[in-house]
Amino acid sequence: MLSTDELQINIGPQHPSTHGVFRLLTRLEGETIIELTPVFGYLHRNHEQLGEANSYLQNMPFTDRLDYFNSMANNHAYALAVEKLAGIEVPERAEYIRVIMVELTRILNHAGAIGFLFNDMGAWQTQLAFSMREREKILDLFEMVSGARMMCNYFRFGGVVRDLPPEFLPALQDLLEAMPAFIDELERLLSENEILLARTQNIGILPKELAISYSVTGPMLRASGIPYDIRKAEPYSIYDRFDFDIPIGSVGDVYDRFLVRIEEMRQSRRILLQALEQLPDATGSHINPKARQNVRPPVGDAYTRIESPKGELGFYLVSDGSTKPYRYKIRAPSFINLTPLGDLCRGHKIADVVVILGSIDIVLGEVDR
Amino acid sequence: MSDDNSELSARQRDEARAALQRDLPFALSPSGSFPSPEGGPDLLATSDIVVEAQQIAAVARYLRASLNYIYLSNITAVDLLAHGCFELVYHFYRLSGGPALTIKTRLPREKPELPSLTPFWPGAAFQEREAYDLFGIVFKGHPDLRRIYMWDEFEGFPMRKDFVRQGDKYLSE
Amino acid sequence: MSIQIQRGKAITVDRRTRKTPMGQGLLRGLGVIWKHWSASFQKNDSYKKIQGTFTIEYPEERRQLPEAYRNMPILLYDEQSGHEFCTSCFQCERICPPQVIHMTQAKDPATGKPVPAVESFEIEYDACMSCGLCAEVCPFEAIKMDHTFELSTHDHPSLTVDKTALNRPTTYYAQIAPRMWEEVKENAYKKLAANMKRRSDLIGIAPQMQEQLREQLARAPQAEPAPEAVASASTTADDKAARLAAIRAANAAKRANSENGQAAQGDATQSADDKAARLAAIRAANAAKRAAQQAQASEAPETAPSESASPADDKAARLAAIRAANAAKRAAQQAQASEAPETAASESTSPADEKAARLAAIRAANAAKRAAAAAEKGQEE
Amino acid sequence: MRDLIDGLLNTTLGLGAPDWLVSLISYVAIVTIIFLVAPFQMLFFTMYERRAIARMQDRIGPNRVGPEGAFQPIADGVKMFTKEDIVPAGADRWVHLLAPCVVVAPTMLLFAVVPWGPGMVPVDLNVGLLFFVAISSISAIGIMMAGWGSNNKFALLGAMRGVAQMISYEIPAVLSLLAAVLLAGSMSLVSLVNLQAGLPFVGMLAGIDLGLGWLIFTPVGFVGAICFFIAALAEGERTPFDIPEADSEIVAGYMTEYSGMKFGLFYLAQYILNFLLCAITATVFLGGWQFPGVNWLYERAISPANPAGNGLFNVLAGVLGVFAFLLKTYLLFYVMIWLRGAFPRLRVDQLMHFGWKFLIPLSLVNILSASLWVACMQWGAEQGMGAIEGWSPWARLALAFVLTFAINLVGYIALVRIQAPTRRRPSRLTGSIAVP
Repeated sequence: MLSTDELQINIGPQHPSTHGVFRLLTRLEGETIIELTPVFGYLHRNHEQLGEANSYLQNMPFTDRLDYFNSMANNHAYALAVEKLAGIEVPERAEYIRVIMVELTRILNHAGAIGFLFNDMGAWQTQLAFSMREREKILDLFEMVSGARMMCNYFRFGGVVRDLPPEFLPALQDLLEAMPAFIDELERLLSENEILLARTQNIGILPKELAISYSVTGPMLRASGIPYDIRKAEPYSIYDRFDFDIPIGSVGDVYDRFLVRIEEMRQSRRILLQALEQLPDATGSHINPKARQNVRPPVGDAYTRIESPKGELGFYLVSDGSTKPYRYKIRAPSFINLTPLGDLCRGHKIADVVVILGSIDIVLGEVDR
Repeated sequence: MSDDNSELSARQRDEARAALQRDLPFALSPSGSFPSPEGGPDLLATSDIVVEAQQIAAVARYLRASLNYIYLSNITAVDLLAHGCFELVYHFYRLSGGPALTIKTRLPREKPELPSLTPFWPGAAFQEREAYDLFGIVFKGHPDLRRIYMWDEFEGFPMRKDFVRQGDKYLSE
Repeated sequence: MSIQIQRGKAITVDRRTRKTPMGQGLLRGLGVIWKHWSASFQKNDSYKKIQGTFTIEYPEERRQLPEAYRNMPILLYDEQSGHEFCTSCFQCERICPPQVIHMTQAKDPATGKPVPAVESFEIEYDACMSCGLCAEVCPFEAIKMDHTFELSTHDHPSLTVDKTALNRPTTYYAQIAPRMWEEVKENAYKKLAANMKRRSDLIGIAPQMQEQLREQLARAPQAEPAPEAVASASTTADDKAARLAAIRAANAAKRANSENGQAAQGDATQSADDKAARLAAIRAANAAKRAAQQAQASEAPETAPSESASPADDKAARLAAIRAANAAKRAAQQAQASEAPETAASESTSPADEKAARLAAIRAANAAKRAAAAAEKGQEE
Repeated sequence: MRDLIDGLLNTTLGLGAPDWLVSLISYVAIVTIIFLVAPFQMLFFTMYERRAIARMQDRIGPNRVGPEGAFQPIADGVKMFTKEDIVPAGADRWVHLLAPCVVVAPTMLLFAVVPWGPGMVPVDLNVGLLFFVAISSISAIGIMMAGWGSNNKFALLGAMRGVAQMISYEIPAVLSLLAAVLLAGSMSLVSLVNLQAGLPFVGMLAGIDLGLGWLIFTPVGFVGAICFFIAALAEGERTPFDIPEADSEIVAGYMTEYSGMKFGLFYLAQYILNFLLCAITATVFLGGWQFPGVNWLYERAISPANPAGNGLFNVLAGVLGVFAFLLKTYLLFYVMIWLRGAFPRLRVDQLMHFGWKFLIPLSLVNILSASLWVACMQWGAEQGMGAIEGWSPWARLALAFVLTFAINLVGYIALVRIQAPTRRRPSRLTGSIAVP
């Protein structure tokens, strides 16, 4: 009998597929994971304390840096929180513009997540390149309205920075026209690929009960078979005006998470088409509330959450009546979705760890805050 | 839209308060009382349910078992320095939808200890570690209560309002 | 237990487990890649296409940037009048999340009261996060976001940009963002017109335009040597701060001179007797003499930069500062008053770095101005 | 080559050079040419791969250094040479140094048996294939040395994976080559190439030599080619089998701790090995230099069979032959790039699973087909095939074709069915949401 020994490996903090500066402390038996502990905080900048030192509006550009893939969604959650705290109404057109932006964000995030998932799996960046192409188109649109591709800083309390430029809507129409072809192609390229099936099916299964008790949210929760989408469960903004379905998985493995994301992109496109149809005229609406630069909400607290592409993104604000938040807490979806990682990986191979991590879809800007 | 929501959440809150009053009356009467400073804003005033800190695990499990709030979404610690206490805010949800049930609990700043929810909701593990790391709140029964963001040798709890920040010396000049 | 979904349903995604994997999925994947490969010899230039090369070969080809694009903040000035839109209301400095905007308000040298114009304006480009809040809050449309993004440099300190480098004419902004400028143009000019009334002399004029304006002034017939000196000096070296100080000193002298003359005239008309008239004449003569001396003294700082035409800019600046201070001291001696120049002088010896030296130069110039004002006052008494 | 020089020196110039001198001159020339050609192939392949995969990803690829980026590999080479050579603390210095050499040397040796064109074989070993298979597996030692000597856990994991993979995939590679060897009755690469003259499907039967009688057109050769190519992907550490250097999992595998020219040597070895694997696939299954016209030209050239030929035809046949050979090789490498562009990587246990449970049985089925092919085509009554003794060659060919095709197809389908994952669902997920 050979005597064998466990191997302890630090995957990260400098590693190609940890999606940032992130460390997985693993104990291996051969290539099989016995124990895995995520270690993070390398990107910690105490964002919440920074938020307490800034005025309400000054925090808006900082929320872009949380989940830098979806700055629009972060802006939305934060704007909703401050609006709830200060009791600010949002004009109708601005609400539609917000929904358009956030749904575009969802498409680009899911495209990116799928691309990176396959990059982690060793597909030599092809899927990623296709995803990035679509993402660049969406970023072009963001740049058109907000002036920046990633750090959009577009939402304001009670509206958005500026109205859509005239060239925006035709471009969006073109984009949505090409979208089904892109999604179908991605699916054709991937979803029946035998290698992919072998790599993703029955890997990292998260059962329903565990998904709930682990507080995971977003596509990960839905892939486990729970049709919980905040847009339906507690409709915010104007999401009660759109028809769309909630894709759910049946097994809760990596493959389901991937399929749920693909389907969510289709549903987002549906929402976008409806929003474009319903979008009210620009006339008479004042969507840039310049007067509200200095928000001074009454004493109290507010918690709002949105279905960000990665899951439930919540902002909990406590106001002491000054121009700065007294407490500024972010419920970051990637952070909490990371909790079950150790359990999901146990018993799998090293190669599966990166795939499971990719399927959780984390952004370290949000995890470490 | 938002009116509907606030009405719904008020109704949920009242129901939960009534149920807790009936089944866990001892949890609803917080033991310590914290003074409000004169002049400053009263951050303690709230319409949410405030429970006794040491009973939080019992309350949470009761909510899950009897009232169907099975989804623990968010744990927030707030440092109410002027009142001399920490406030912990828990947001619970039902899977059938609807707004959050907010449960608040307060701890003395001198000895911030309360039971952990991690044994019942493993998803609370990181959030409690975060509160421990940044506020120094000790969750009894947490299986792995270590610092999560700051390095292990770090001294102090940076999110406390009385934490001396590195930049403060420049601000005072 | 399960959620009631309004306007939609929960759909279970299709895992496609019916088929036996026999390699057909692999072949389909290869087919997709082949399609992309064969289409890649065309350009993908439309949002409707999902195939074709979409690379933009950057230095040669450039994307058309949208109007709203924001990179770094710039300041606008009007090309016709040379006036800057900025009134130093400090809105941008207050809102700036990383706190990289620093400005001081201009003061009227005669009265010492603040003027709606900006004296110095600095932005630390290296720490700017391009959020665009400054441009958004500016009530005077003075600060806008630039489209230039090639800012990388080997010289880190050069990313702290001062007003001269920040200033752009309105035509530039109208060119990069025509529609956005059209929207705010009217409002901006209306406010500028109101502010221009409260600015005197060269205050609030963009440094770029000051030279032009000064040349115009120089072409006008002038008895004083000061403006000519200024005009000649302006063509020489590049130490703007020292030059600016010199200009200000010269202007102050000019102003003092002319005002003295008026006062003398007034005195003369009001005086009842010959004696008083004679006295007034003597005073006017003295004032003129002093002004001339001041003007000569103020030439000194201009020579400084041209003398030290070496790369050691800060040295030149410091020298200029000291000279300006000396000039101020001399002026003060004549006016027999004011501790201000002394403090200026003592300050001007201490500064260690370039910025401080420049600041000292400005202060010295201000002191000179004050001295002139004091002299004037003394005469009136 | 030796024939050519012999002819040139002794026949054309009439110098009467002794045998050893001819050999010496010819081998020195051969080695010089190979050492000039091999790195060039590597440079070309890196560029080729980057440009082709960029096209697949809707990009352009490196096009800045030189015309259309032609000098990019040279720039990369310069970078490699000028980088600092880092040996990690605690590494076994000598093993760390020797590993890249041990990996590169056998790949260079493999050039000895590659037939570039008619009469352009460095050494026509009668066990050429055996030589190739034997030498190519030596580099596994180098990989293990690199992994062990680096004092890095990722490197060690990578080396373990690499060695396991190389050893496992030797077997299907050899077995699928064996099918070709059965058909040819020889292990010499030249005789394998010569076998593949003639027409598609029928080889030399019709008596017309188009140089298209490639083995891949027969069912045996087709399955053999696929099996060998898959095994070659694994040997050459190409996607989907780039597991030893899986960058998203174990950083760079056994190359993690290498920098500068040591890394460059690994890189060189890998691309040269890829070239050679493509070349061998092309030689064994795609007819090597066989191409319409090559044989016609070579018949008129100086060769052992025809010492009085014309040297000009040597050149023409050589050019056309080398062109055909390289074309096939590059097309095969394009397939490698194509696969790399399309597929994710397998997991290490799936790799073993695939190799041992699918590829080896399939090659065994193929060997059965190959022996039946030989039986149908060549055996007579004394070997027990009296039933088809009197048939025309065409009928025998048809029988062999149908028989082997059926066997291979049935074998493939049966294996796929057996391997298919069971469609069982984890039962614990199907219940209603229980409150934990």
